[in-house]
This record gives sequence, structure tokens and C-alpha cells, in this order.
Amino acid sequence: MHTFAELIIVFVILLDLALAVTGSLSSCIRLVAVQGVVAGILPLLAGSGTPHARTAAFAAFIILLKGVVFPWLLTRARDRSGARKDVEPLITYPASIMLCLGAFIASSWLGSRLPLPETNVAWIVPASLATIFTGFLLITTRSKAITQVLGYLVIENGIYIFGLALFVEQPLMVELAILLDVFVAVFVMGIAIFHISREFDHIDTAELSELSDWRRGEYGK
Amino acid sequence: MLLVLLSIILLLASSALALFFSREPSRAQDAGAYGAVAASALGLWAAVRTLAAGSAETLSLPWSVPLGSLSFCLDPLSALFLVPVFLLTGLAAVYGVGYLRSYAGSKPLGLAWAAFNTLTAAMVLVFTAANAVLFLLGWELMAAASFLLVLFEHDKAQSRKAGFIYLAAGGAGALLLMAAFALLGAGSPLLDFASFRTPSGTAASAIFLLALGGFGLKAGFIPLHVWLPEAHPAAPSHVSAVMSGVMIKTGIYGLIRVLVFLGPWQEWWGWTLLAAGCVSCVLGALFALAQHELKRVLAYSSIENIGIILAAVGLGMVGAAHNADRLAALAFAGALLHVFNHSLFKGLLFMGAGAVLHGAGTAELDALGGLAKKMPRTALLFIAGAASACALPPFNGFAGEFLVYLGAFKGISSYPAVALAGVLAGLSLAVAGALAAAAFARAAGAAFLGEPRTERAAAAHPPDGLMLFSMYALGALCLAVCAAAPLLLVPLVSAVGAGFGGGFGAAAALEVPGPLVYISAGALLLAAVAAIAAVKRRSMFPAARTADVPTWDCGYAAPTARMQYGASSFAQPLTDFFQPVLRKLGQYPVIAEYFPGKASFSTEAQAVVYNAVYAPAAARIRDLAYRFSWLQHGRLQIYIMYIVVTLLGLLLWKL
Amino acid sequence: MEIVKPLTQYLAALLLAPLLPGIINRVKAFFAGRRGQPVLQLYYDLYKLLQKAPVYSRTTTWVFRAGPVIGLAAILTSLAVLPFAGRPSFLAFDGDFIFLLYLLGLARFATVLAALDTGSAFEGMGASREMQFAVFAEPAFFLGLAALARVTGQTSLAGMFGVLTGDLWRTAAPVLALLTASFFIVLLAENSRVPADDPNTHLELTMIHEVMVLDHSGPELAYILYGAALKLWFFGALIACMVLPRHSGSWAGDTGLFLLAMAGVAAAVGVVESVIARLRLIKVPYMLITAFAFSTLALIFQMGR
Amino acid sequence: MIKALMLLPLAAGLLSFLVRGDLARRSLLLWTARGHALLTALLLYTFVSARSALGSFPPPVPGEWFAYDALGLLFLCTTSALFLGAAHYAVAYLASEKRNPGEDAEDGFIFNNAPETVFTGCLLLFLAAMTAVTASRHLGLLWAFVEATTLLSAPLIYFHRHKRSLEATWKYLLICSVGIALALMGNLFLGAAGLKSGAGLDLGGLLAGADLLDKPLLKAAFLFLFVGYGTKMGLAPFHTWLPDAHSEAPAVVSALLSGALLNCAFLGILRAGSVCSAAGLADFSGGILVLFGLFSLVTAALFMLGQRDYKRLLAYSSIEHMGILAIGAGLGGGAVYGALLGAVSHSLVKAGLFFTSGVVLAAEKTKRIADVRGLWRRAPRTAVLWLGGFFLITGLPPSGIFLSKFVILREALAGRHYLLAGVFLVFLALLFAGMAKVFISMTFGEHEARPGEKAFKEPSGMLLPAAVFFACVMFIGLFIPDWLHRLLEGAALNI
Repeated sequence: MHTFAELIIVFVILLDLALAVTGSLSSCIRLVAVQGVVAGILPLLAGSGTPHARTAAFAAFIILLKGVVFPWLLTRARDRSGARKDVEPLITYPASIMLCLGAFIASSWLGSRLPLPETNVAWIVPASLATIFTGFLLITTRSKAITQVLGYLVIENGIYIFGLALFVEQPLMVELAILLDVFVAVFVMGIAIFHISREFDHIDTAELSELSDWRRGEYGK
Repeated sequence: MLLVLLSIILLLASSALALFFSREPSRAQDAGAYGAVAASALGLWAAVRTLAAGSAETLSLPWSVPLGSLSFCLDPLSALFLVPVFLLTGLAAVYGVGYLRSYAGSKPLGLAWAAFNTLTAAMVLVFTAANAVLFLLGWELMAAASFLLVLFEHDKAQSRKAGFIYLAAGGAGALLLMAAFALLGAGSPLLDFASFRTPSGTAASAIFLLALGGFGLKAGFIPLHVWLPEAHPAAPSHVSAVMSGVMIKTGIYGLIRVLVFLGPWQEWWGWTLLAAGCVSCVLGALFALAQHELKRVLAYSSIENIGIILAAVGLGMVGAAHNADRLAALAFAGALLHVFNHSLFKGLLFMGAGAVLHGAGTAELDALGGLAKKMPRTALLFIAGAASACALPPFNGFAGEFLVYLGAFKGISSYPAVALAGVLAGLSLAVAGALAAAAFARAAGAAFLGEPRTERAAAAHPPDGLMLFSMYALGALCLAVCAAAPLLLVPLVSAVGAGFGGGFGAAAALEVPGPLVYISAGALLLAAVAAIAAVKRRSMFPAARTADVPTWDCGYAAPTARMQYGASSFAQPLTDFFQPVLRKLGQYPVIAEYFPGKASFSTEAQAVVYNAVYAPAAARIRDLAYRFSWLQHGRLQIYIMYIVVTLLGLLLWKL
Repeated sequence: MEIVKPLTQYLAALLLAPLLPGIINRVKAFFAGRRGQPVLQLYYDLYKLLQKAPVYSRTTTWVFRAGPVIGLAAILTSLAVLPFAGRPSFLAFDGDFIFLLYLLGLARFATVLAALDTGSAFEGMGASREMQFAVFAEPAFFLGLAALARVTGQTSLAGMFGVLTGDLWRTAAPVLALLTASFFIVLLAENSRVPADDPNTHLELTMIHEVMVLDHSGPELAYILYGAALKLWFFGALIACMVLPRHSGSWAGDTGLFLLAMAGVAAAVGVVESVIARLRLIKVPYMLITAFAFSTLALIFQMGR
Repeated sequence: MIKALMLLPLAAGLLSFLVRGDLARRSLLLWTARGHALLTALLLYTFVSARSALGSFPPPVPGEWFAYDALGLLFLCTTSALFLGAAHYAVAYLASEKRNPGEDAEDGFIFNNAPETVFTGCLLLFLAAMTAVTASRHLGLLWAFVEATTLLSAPLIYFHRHKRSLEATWKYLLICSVGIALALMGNLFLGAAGLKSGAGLDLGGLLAGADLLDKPLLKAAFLFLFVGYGTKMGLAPFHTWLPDAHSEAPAVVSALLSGALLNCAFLGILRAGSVCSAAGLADFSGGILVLFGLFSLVTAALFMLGQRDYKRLLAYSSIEHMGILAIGAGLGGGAVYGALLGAVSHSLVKAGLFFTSGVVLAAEKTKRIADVRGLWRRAPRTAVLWLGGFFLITGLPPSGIFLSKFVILREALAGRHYLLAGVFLVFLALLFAGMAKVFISMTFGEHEARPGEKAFKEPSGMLLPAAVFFACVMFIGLFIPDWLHRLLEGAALNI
């Protein structure tokens, strides 16, 4: 079982790399969905012995949310906004990969500094941190509002990989509340993207930089 | 003690009442002025009693704010500062009623009176507080109230600039004081003055510097004076009188108080004060000479006088460091006496300037002239005040400076270091005195003497009775203090003892009586001789034949008022000589033709230190801030990058 | 009895002061090869002026009239403090020279204001210059007194001149010589003598003190002229006390010597006026700065000893 | 009582989506706020009377998800008082907003306002979420409610359907969500650190078993929580959303954001910090707080000097004050008391200033500092409040903020943090001068009437809350009531 779990971890990391180089928006949405599903499977494998019924139900819920609902919401938002098909990175793909690899290295170093007690799965911390940083990479180096939501979801996935693998015992209410938040967040962001596409001609966030304090050219004289 | 607290309450209550009547100017005036006068009478009685008794009264009540307690202390030092506060604010209130009358309807007089009385209450609080939080409360209240008064005519850009500089200086000063008090009270749960323990050497020096900066910003010695020449002219004249006469003395008071907390003084503190004082008194007088506006002249003269006081304190401290206690006692007594005297004559002068402003509508020296004929009594009083400011006997300004000089001469025949301090102090006083005489002769001459230079000056009207009453009272006090100097012995000695330490008080009791007696003897002799000369002139020699003719003027046929020596031309030989320091800006006509047409000429005294130091520094800081403004460029991606990079950095650094 | 001598001294000063300008004039006349005015000319002038009714212009106010009175009163008071022949006057105290300095300041202040009250361009000009030179003269004078205080260890004029004996000249001759030179320069400037000023010129543009009093007439002018003579006496007395340390113990002897020295000082002024040309106005501050430098040097020498 | 506190605004919020009629909805808002304040007062009363009976505040029942300790109660009181003022302001504001919809004075852009239903509903739900944040004893729940506040306030910021407010909303939403996601990671690390002791994320359990916590994981947890909640709190360099959101939101929302929401995030950091302190890592967590507090102060100062927009100026001033609070909390000891006093005072003053700024905006139709002159002439009462607020916020006594700064400075000096104290002083002085310039130029001078400008009638309803808040802070500066003193003391002990 643990070997399988570790395989999944490797898979997650590979998905991170794939996200870093994918140019098509719809592939990106799909990759994030796949990552969410994989993250949802993880708790089933992480526990010792047969998973609890509650855990199973919870995992199913997560898979449903991340694998079905979110992709649907995002696709809809993308279609409504009439965005172009590619993600329009602000840096080149090789650079993205290099940054991604750098994030992995940093994550594994951090993981070595943070040994988890009672770990049953190796590489949990590095994989989780790497995914979080990949999410940040998507947010910071892609120009569209929708890719930023995707990045947010990747961050969320990274956190889940860590959280769900470890804390199957948490009170249900808390987890539900957390999930609800994420759901609403995505929902609200979807609405915001809709408004953005209506107010501005497209959802390129370059348009969204009117609010600034930069006093260009007013200094050094 | 209770009387003083009562006067604070009375002042605050009358402030509220004045504010309440803000729609009815005359009632607001009454509420403010009666409150101020009554509170002054109460407080004056209490302060004089304390001075006579020479002992301290304290009162301490718990207070629920952190570090605070409602501790008050009325000792001779406080009382010596309080006497001029009450005297001057009471008289200024009387004057203010007359002065503000013409503003009724156009300016919020209720607010002005509320601010004035709050300012007074805050000053009383500052002089009696014995807890740092309470002290700072009074301190900042004072700043806020006077700030509002500086902005009385806020439709003038000049006033707004003054208000800004004043507020910024006050804010910076208060922060330094907070730090100084925090260090002083490092070990005690409450910041009561009584609980301050003597700090160690380095800490003491740090506190000294902080206090010097904090209190110096209020006292206004050079180079911390920049707010003063802006704010004093902007405020209504009775307020300028109070600000210049007593408010800036809170800085001196605070400095003296903190010096006592600091325990054994280090010699370089004394030298620092001495240097600051010498520079301030000489440059203050020099700048005063170059100003074109009457109230600005007076403001710079205040800087000069603060310099004299500071130099005296510094001289005393250097002397004390060499165990020259008698010298120190003389210098300290001189400093305190000058504090008192300056408040009287500077109050008088500002009221005189206010009468000019009130009567002629302007205080620009080159637009005045000949006012002595329109307002002879104001001219008399102003000239008396000017003579006092130049420390000319028989006026009171001489008394304090004389003690300082005497201290300086005691030092000159002592150890070389003390001798050097004495020479520096004395020389600065002498130079400043000569410059001040030039500045005041110029100011009085340009404003009151000769022929009016403009229509406005020609149409000036005299001040009303209330204004004159206050000025007469101050003028009489100026004379009386010098003539009755020995009466000041007990207050001075006990204040020196309370303010600087009992040893100096004892030394002062030995050293001060003689000079005070001689000052008064000299003044009386002078007055008697002058009286005889005047009487003889009148009784023995032919009476005057007043001809209705213009001044002979060496036979020049058609003199005009513009041909008189004006303020600029009077000062020109000196200001030209000191141009490297003054850096006055001028436009001079170039005469190229044989029959030149109309030409104009102008000079402008610039605020040298402000323009050379503070304004460029502010521009630098603003430029720096603009450079960093790039950080908030509006790009979301980079904003999030800040978060990631910081997080990553923290993780790598801290784990 | 002790009050008699000081009073006599004081009256002597008042009576003899107008002689000094006469002596100066005679010396100048001697150098110019003329016969010159009588020595007592100033007495005649004063008498004549006191009989005349003054004329006031309509521009002037009480300030104009008060100026001469206050100026004279200040000088009269200062003479009551000044030692006579190195002996204390009836009002001598610690720091009395400060009082003197400021009395002179008061006289100057009153004169300047009276000048400004005329509204005349010329008188204003004189007033301006008077104030300018005072700014340079006062520090020089002050520093000289400081050096003198350090040499003698005394803080009153009488004390200083009491200590100032031939012995002191033997040990501190350079210092005292510098100081004397400094005081002499100050004397020339303060009393509007050549090379700082020329009381006899007829070109108002170049004058200082005389131009300030152009408009005064009658008794006021008499007050002013008398005050000027007393002021000359004042400075002369300082220098006389400097150069003439007391030798004999007798009052009469000392007084005689002192009066001789006074005449000598006046003669010296006359000589200087005869042999030196008047300085250009803008050079006058440099002369006073020279006096300041002398005083400073004296002080530094004294501190170094 | 605690449940009622949370459920009242929740129910009212949901109800307001159903209510038709603006007036009814507004009175619902008003009465809910009053009810909430009343309940809070009752809770406070029971607490304080229990304290006088027991000698200390009653400890929260272990394992309870919702319970109050002194710290939570302090922030609840602030929030509730603030909301009460905000509700009164909002009613007057909505009434005035109806009359003149849709004009943007700055670039002539035509826009609508969001439906009032959404606005009122979100306001009430926002209150419910904040109440829950102050009550949460479970750090996971605390996180969930903090995130909920973000989501509920986003529509509030986007009340004006204007492209600039949309931009601000988007930035707010994304930056805060990303930040809060990191806080979630921090919570997970905290849980991991407590796996051995089985503490879970219950605050009581964590504090009790703090010695057993795994130190490296706890450090990682604190860092993530700090960055996460720090983003929401507006500490530099995570503050970037704050000026945009505050300047574009309606004044009442800016007031709530600055006065209540930032405090909630601060509470999250304080909770994490208290666990660190209990585990003996006070130096570690304190050091980070001080560092970033100082950095925030410096950053805010740089942006306030020469700031062109007065609402942004107020927003940066909030960053500055959050920095000061962080410094105070990080220094520990007596400074914590100062920080908490500062938190309360800042909330009230800043809310009052934002309220006043709304009136200034209504009077002058511009947010540009350079375009506002002579407010004293056009709107005298507003000008008095505007100037008074400036005095209070910059810490001119009598003001709670003065006391707070003084106490913090004293602790910094007593702890021999001379460099810190020096930087603190220099930047406070710069800030004071910078703000003075702005407030003087806006308040004083001659008002230049624009073409077609009518006399401005000052809306009392919008000014009164600010006046009351300012009076409270002045009062605190002169006299701290016993209950507040004890509450602050108890809260300082909770950290």
C-alpha cells in the first residue's frame, strides 16, 4: 500500500512539472482536476489497514468536488470570458521548468529539516511543498485571471496532500468547513472573473493594474 | 497646589464655555477672557506664595493609564516659570479682547479663546506635572492648542506652512521626549519623576541628547528653531506674546528638570549647551536684523534670548564640572532671571507689534513709519520693550544678562577651560547685544519714527484701552523688575536650589544679592540722572520753537518719505558684511543708460537653516519614498511573488 | 569724609571733560601750523547753545527730544561708576564695567532713535553706520576687558586698576600693551575721531556721528556735545589708568598724574588725527576687527601664561 | 450566549436576502447590530463580574470549539462596537447613496451600485464570521472563519460596480485567499507538531501540551501561519491588497476592514504566537513579529510620504499601526498590553477616520488630496472630525494610541532594543510630518468652489459614529476604565 502511495506522490510531482510546461488552458484545467483526484485518493491509502467508512465518504466528496465541480466551474468561466486558449506565460517554458525544479530542491531540503513523526509515507512534505510552490509559479508567471485561480487550486491540492494524508482523524465539521470555504472561494472567484471579462475586454490581468502608487518619473531629478 | 489645579480647571471650563458661545463672538470673548484673568489671578497667588515660602508642594493620585499617575509638584522652579505664565496670559487675555474685536464675524473667536485657554492650562500642567505621561499630555495639548492658534488666519498660505512646520517640529520633539522619559524611568513601574533613578554614564548621555533635541525643538535654539520664525508671526499677536514669552520656555524648563534627574553632569553636556546657546544668540540677533516683518524680527529675537538662557545654563554646567559653584550659581540665576525677564519684554513687544498690525494693517517694516505720531503711547511702550530686549538699563533685560556676564567674568579668571567657557559666553552675549541693539533700533525706527511710507501707515489708528492697559502693565513691570531687583533674591535663590540642586542654591544665596542690589542702585541712579537732565532741560533752558517745517535734510528741496532710511537700507552695511551667513536674496537694478527710468530693488531675508538643511532633507526623503513607490506598481503576480519569496526566505532562514 | 573724594572726582570729570576736545584741536592746529581755537572753545559753545531756542521739524516726536537727554544721562551715570585716577568711584561694584558698556549702549540707542525720528535720509545713514560700527567695537572692548580681568584677577574696574601696577606691567607688558592699543582704537571709533570718522568734515555723506545730530539745535545740541566730551573723558580715563599705574600713595599726587595722563591721551588723539588720513567707510570695520584681534591676542597670551 | 452571538447575525444576514424593502432591511441591520452589541455587553458583564468573584477570568472549557478568553472577548468587544457604529453609518450612507447613484467624479465613468440586499446581507454575515473568529478555540475553525470573512467581504468591496473596485476586489480575493491557504498549511504543520501529544488543533490542548510539541514543525507552523494571517492583517510585504481594497470600498466597508478584519487576522497570529510562547519559542516568534512589524512601519511610511489619495493614506496608516501592534506583541512583556490597547484604539480611530473620509468624499467628490482644500469652510464639522482623527491616530494625547506607542517604546528601550527604538522613532516622526502636511492642506485654506457646486449639507448620521469613536479613544487616553484595564491585562496574559 505504501509503495502505491509513494507512487502517487511521484505522480503528483510529475503533474506539477506538467503544469509548469502546459500551454493550453484546457489541459491545465484538466491537469489540476487530475491532481485533485489523486490527492483525494491519497487518504484512502495513507491510513494503516482498511480505510474508515467516513474517510472513504470524505475522499469521495473531495474527488467529486475537485475532479468534477471545479473543472466544470472553471471551464464555464473560461468559456464565458471568451479567453484565448493558451495560458500566456510571462516567462518562457524552460524558465518555468527551471523554477519548478528549483522549488523541488528547496522543498526537499525543507522536508529534510522537518521530519514528520509517525510517517507512513515518505516524501509527503516535499511533495506538498513542491505542489504549493508550483501553484505559486502558476499565479505569478501567468497573465490570465483564470490561471491564477488554477494556481490557487494547485496550492490547495498541495495542502491537501499534506493534510489528508496525515489527519484522517480530524473532526468532520472542521474539514467540511474548510472544504466549504474552498468551494465558495472558487465560486466567488468565478463570479469575479465573469465581472472582469465584462468590465474589461479580456481577462488579461495586465489590465488590472490601474490601482498603483508608482510615481513613475517623479523622482531622481 | 490646589489653587493651581483650580486654575487649570477654570481655564478648561472657560474654554468649553467659549466654545459653547462660538456663535456669539462677544460672549465668547467674555467667557474666554474672564476665565483667563480669574485663573491667572488664582495661579499667580499660588505661585508667588510658593516662591516666597521656597518650599515644594506635591500631590499624587493614582491614575488608571499605564505608566501614569496624577502627580503634581509645585516647587520654586515651577513657580518661577509659572509666574510669567500667569502674568502674561492674564494680560494677553485682556489685550486679546481688544485685539480680536475686529475679527468678530470673520473668524471663530470661540475656538480661538478655547484654544488660548487650553494652551494656558496645558502650560500650567507642563510646569507642575511630576509624571512623564501627565507631562507629555500637557506638552502635546499645548502643541495642539497653539497649532490651532497659529492657523488662526489659515486662509494665508504662509500660515498653513507655519502650521505644518510647527506641528512637525512638535511631533518630532514629543517623540524624542517619549524616548528620553522611557529611558529615565526604565526601572520603575510608573514614570513618576520622583521614581526616576540616576542612569549610568552612557544612558545619561543618551537621555541628555534626546532631551536636548526634544526640548530644544520647543525652545527653538538654532538649528532646531525653524518653526519659530514662521509660527510666531502667523498667530494672533496676543498669542505670539504668550508663545514667545512663555511657551518656548517650557523647553528650557524641561531641560533643567531632566538635567537634575541625570545626576552628575558630564562636562561635554555643558559645552554642548554653551555652543548651542552661543550660536543661537548671535545668529538669532543677526537674523533678526535681516527680517522685513516686525513680528519676524521679534521671533528671531526670541531665538537670541533662548540662546542667552541656554548659554548661561551651559556656562554654569561647565563651571559646575570644575567645581566653580559660585560661577555656576550666578550663571543659573542669570538664566532663570532672564527667563522671567524675557517673558515680560517679549510679551510687551509682541503686543506692540500687534498694535501696529491692528492699527496699520501690516507689519512689514518697509510699509510703516511715523506711527509714533499716530500711536505715541504704543511707540513709547514698544521702544521701552526694545530697550529691554537690548538689555539696556534701567530695563529688566539687563538684570539677567548682568548675572550671566558676572558668572562669565568669574570664570575668566579661573581655570583655562572655565575661562574659555566664560569668554565664549560673554563674547556671544556682547556680540548678540550689539546686533540686537541694531535690530531693535532698526525695527522701532522703521515702524514708529520718521514719516509714514505708505497710505496705510499714514492712516493708522491707535489701539484701544484694553490693549494699552496690558502694554502699560508689562512696561511698568519691565522697569520695576530692574529697579526692585533685590526683591527677586529669595525667589531666584530658591528656584536655583530647586532646579539645579541645593548646593547651587546655597552658592546663589552668597553670590546673587550683591549684583541685584547694584543693578537696582545703578538703575535708580540712571533714572534719577535722566530725570534731572530732563527737568533741567525743561526748566533752565529756552523752550522749543516748533516750526511747521519738514526736516532740514541738508537743504534738499523735495524729500519724500521713500527717501528715508528704511529697514533694508539701515541694516544693509551689516547684512552685507554677514551675507555668507544670511544669504539674503536680492534683486538689484543695473543702471546702464545715462537717463535711467524707473528701477526697483528688493531684498528678501530667507530662512537660511530651513532652506539649506530641512527643505533639501525633506525633498531627499520624498525622493527616496518615490523611488520605493515602484513596489506598489499594481501587478498582482508580483504582489504574490512578494509573499512566496518572503515565505521561502523565512523557511530557509529560520528552519 | 569718604564720600567727599569720589564726589570731587566726579565733579572734576564733569568740569574738565570739555577741555579734552580743546586740547585735541590745539594739537591738530599745531600740526597744521595754525593757531587754532581756544582750548576752552567748547565751554563757550555750550554756553551759547544753552541760551538758544531749538527748532523742531514737524516730522519729529518726543523721541527726538528724549534722545539727547537720555544720552547725556547715560554718560553722566557711567562717569559715576568710572574709577578716577585708579581709585574707586562712589558706585563701584563687581562687574561694573558691564554696566558701563550697556550705559554706552543706551546712549547710542537713544541717539540713533532720535536720528531716525527726523525722517531724514542723512541722519538715517549715520544711524545705520553707528550701529554697524558698534557691532564691531563692542566685542573688541568686551574682549579687552575680559583679558584685563584675567590679567588682574578682578571683576570690577576699580579692582582691576587697583591691581594694575608697575609690577604687573613688568610681568605682563605685551598683554597690557596690546590691550592699550585695542582700547585706543575703540576710543577713536567710539568718539568719532579720525580715522573712523571726521567730526570736522562738511561732507555729510561720509560722516557718522555728526550726521546723526544734524537736526539738533539749542540745548539739545549742547547736551549732545557735552555728552560727547564726557564720553571722550570716559575712554580717555580707561587708557590713562592703563598706562599710568599708580605709584605715589597720595590722592593729590595720583590725581595730578592722572590729569596729566588724560591730557596726554588727548594729545595722542590729536597726533593721530593729524598724521593719519580718514579711512574709507568700508574699511572702518577692519580697523575695529584689528582692535578685536589685539584683544584676542592679549587674552590668548594671558591664558597661555 | 456565545451561540446566540454568532447565530443572531447569521440569521439576520440570511433573512436580509429575503426581506423586501430597503427601510426594513436597514432597520434589520441596525437592530441586529444593537442586539449584537447588547449581547456582547452582557457577556462582558458576566465575564468581568466572574473575574471579580474568582480573582481571574474564568478559563475556557477545554475541548469546546467556541469559548471566550479575555483576548477573544477584547476583540469581540471591539468588533461589536465597531459594527454598531458602522451599522448606523451604513444606514445613513445607504440613504444618501440612493439619491445620487452612478457618477464617478474622477473620470466620468458611469457605474451602478450592487443591490442593497447583497450589501446588507454580506455585512451581517461578515459580522457573524468575525464573531466566530473571536470565539473559536479550534485553530482549524478559526482558519475557516477567517477565510469566510475574506469571501464575505469581497462583495462588500465591490459595492460600487466600478472597474477600479473590481480590480481591488480581485486583488483582495486572490492575495488573501492565497495567503490564507498558507495559514491552512501552517495549521497542518501545527497538527503534525502535536501528533505525538495528540493535541490536535484545539487551542487549550495545544497550550497544555506545548512542551511536547515537535519544535522544528512548530516553527514551520508558525512561519506559515504568520505569513498567512499576516497577509490578511496587512503586514508588509504581504500588504499589497490593502490600500487598493480600502480605497475602493465604500467608507463603511473600509472602516470594518481596517478596524475589525485586520484585528481578526491579528488574533490568528496571536493565537499561534501564544502556542509558540508556551512551547518556549517566544524569542523565535517574537523576533519575527518585531522584524515584520518594523518592516511594515517603514514600508507604510515610505508610501504615506507624498501619497496622493487620502483613503489610501488611511490604508497605509493601518499598515503602519499593524506594524506597531506586531512590534508590541513581538516584544512581549508589558508591550503586549500596549499593543492590545493600541489595537482597540486604532480600530476605533481608524474606523472613525474612514467614516469621516466617506463624508469628505461625498462633499468633495474626489479622493485626491491635492483637490481638497478648505474643508473647514465647506464642511466645518467634518473638518473638525478629520483633524481630530488625525491628532488621535498620530498619537497626540489624550489618545489611547499615544499610550500604546509610549508603552511599546518604553518596553523596547527597557529591553535594550535601541536600534528598533531608533527606527521606530524616526519613522513615526516622518509619518507624523507626512500626515500633518496632508491633513493641514485638506482642512485649512480657502475653499475653491467648483463650477455648479452647491452648498454641502453635512449628514449628521454619518458624522456621529466617528465623533463617538473619537470621544471614546480620547477618554481611553485620559482614563482607562477598570474593566477595560482588567480585560487588557487578562488578554495580555493569554498571549
